[in-house]
Amino acid sequence: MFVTITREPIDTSGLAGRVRSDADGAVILFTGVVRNHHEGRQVVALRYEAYEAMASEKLRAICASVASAYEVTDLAVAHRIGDLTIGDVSVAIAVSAPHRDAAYKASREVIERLKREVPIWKLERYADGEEAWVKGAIPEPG
Amino acid sequence: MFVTITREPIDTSGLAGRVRSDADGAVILFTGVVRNHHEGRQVVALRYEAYEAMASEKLRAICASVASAYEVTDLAVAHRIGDLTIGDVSVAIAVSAPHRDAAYKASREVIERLKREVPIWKLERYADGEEAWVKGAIPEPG
Amino acid sequence: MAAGEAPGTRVRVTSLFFAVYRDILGTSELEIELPEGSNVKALIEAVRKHAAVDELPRHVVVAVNQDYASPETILVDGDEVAFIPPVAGG
Amino acid sequence: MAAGEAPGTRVRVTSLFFAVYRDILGTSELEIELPEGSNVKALIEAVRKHAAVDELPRHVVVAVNQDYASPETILVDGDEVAFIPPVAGG
Repeated sequence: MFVTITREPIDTSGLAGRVRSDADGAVILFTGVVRNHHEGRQVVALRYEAYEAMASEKLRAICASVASAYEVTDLAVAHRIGDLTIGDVSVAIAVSAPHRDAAYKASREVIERLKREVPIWKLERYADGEEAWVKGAIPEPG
Repeated sequence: MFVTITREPIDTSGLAGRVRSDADGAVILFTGVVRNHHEGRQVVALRYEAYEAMASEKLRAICASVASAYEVTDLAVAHRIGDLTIGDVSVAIAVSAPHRDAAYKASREVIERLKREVPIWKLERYADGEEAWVKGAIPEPG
Repeated sequence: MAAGEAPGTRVRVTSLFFAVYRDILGTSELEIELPEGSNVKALIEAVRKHAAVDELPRHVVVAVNQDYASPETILVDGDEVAFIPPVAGG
Repeated sequence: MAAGEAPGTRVRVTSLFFAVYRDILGTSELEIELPEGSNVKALIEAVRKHAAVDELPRHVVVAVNQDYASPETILVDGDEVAFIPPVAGG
């Protein structure tokens, strides 16, 4: 299991490579990417901020919980913070499993729980020069 | 949209890079990998065979159908044929979408339909020297 | 060969065999002639007779010119008929 | 500071503010002293009074020492209490 909150660009291939073993038939790599629109407004850049120590710990707890719920071999999650631009990978989740059904379900559960539970915030910068913190989800203790 | 049946190793990063656009918030890369076991037997290698022209055409039809059913931006699929060894990527499916829900659903549907509809076969080679065609799925016209 | 020719006209189709069907037939391809108006079902029966031992399953799925086709599909001269064993891609 | 000391003993906790809460409070961190036995709810009220204008929502989620904690959680000296705005990772 590997979890990182990082200011550096995420090496998605490296992340996927970390999780595969010879017993695995499926590896799923989910990448969240900075897109140029949100709720009808044109976005030009983002800043992510995290309560880093807790975010890492929460991500590890989510991975452990998901690993115990599904027949997966390994998980790796990287979340980038700091200033990102359109097309940058903000989050990457790699999951390996003997069979694909578990890999899909585990991948999906990690990203859904990450978005509900992990203390990370997103400041959007718009084409018109304004900026705003994205209205997020009331955090749910996992 | 990009589809290939190839004898060369699959460039998974390249495949994922093909599908992303600035409007996308999610890219999912599914990779099917040759694993070292199947139904309790130790597998040492695989050979994939395809009815190549029809397989390409079927994959294109599946991608078009999935693209029209979900809000996805683009899809790319590569299936390798020939002799593969443990850890080799046999199939890779990249899907991009503005939102992750569509990306997950589309990715899953492509691999499920690929396994039911596309004329590809798999010969397993076991540790004891035997080999056998994997019992597959009665193909369903898509 | 155009339709409407004299009785006795035959059509020639190419049958392709993959994977376990190639092993059963001992070949990847057969050229088979059938009476004009023959359907897929008739071709499958002709192929069964060709095999030393008929190990083809009761229901054989075929594709005519790369599209899955029903047993009732009428074959025309030059058709490519692929015998498709249960598929196992991915 | 050990429990059971004389009345009037106070606990000192570090409050952390992130994202929109930092904007509201105008700072990322406050050291706040409270009477011993105070709970999270009391800390939140103290923080509300600190803000020039109380723009914190009615319900504020906090984490005590990096675990989400209920308003009834009793604070002890040295606790780190993070005020967690609605999260938006991913």
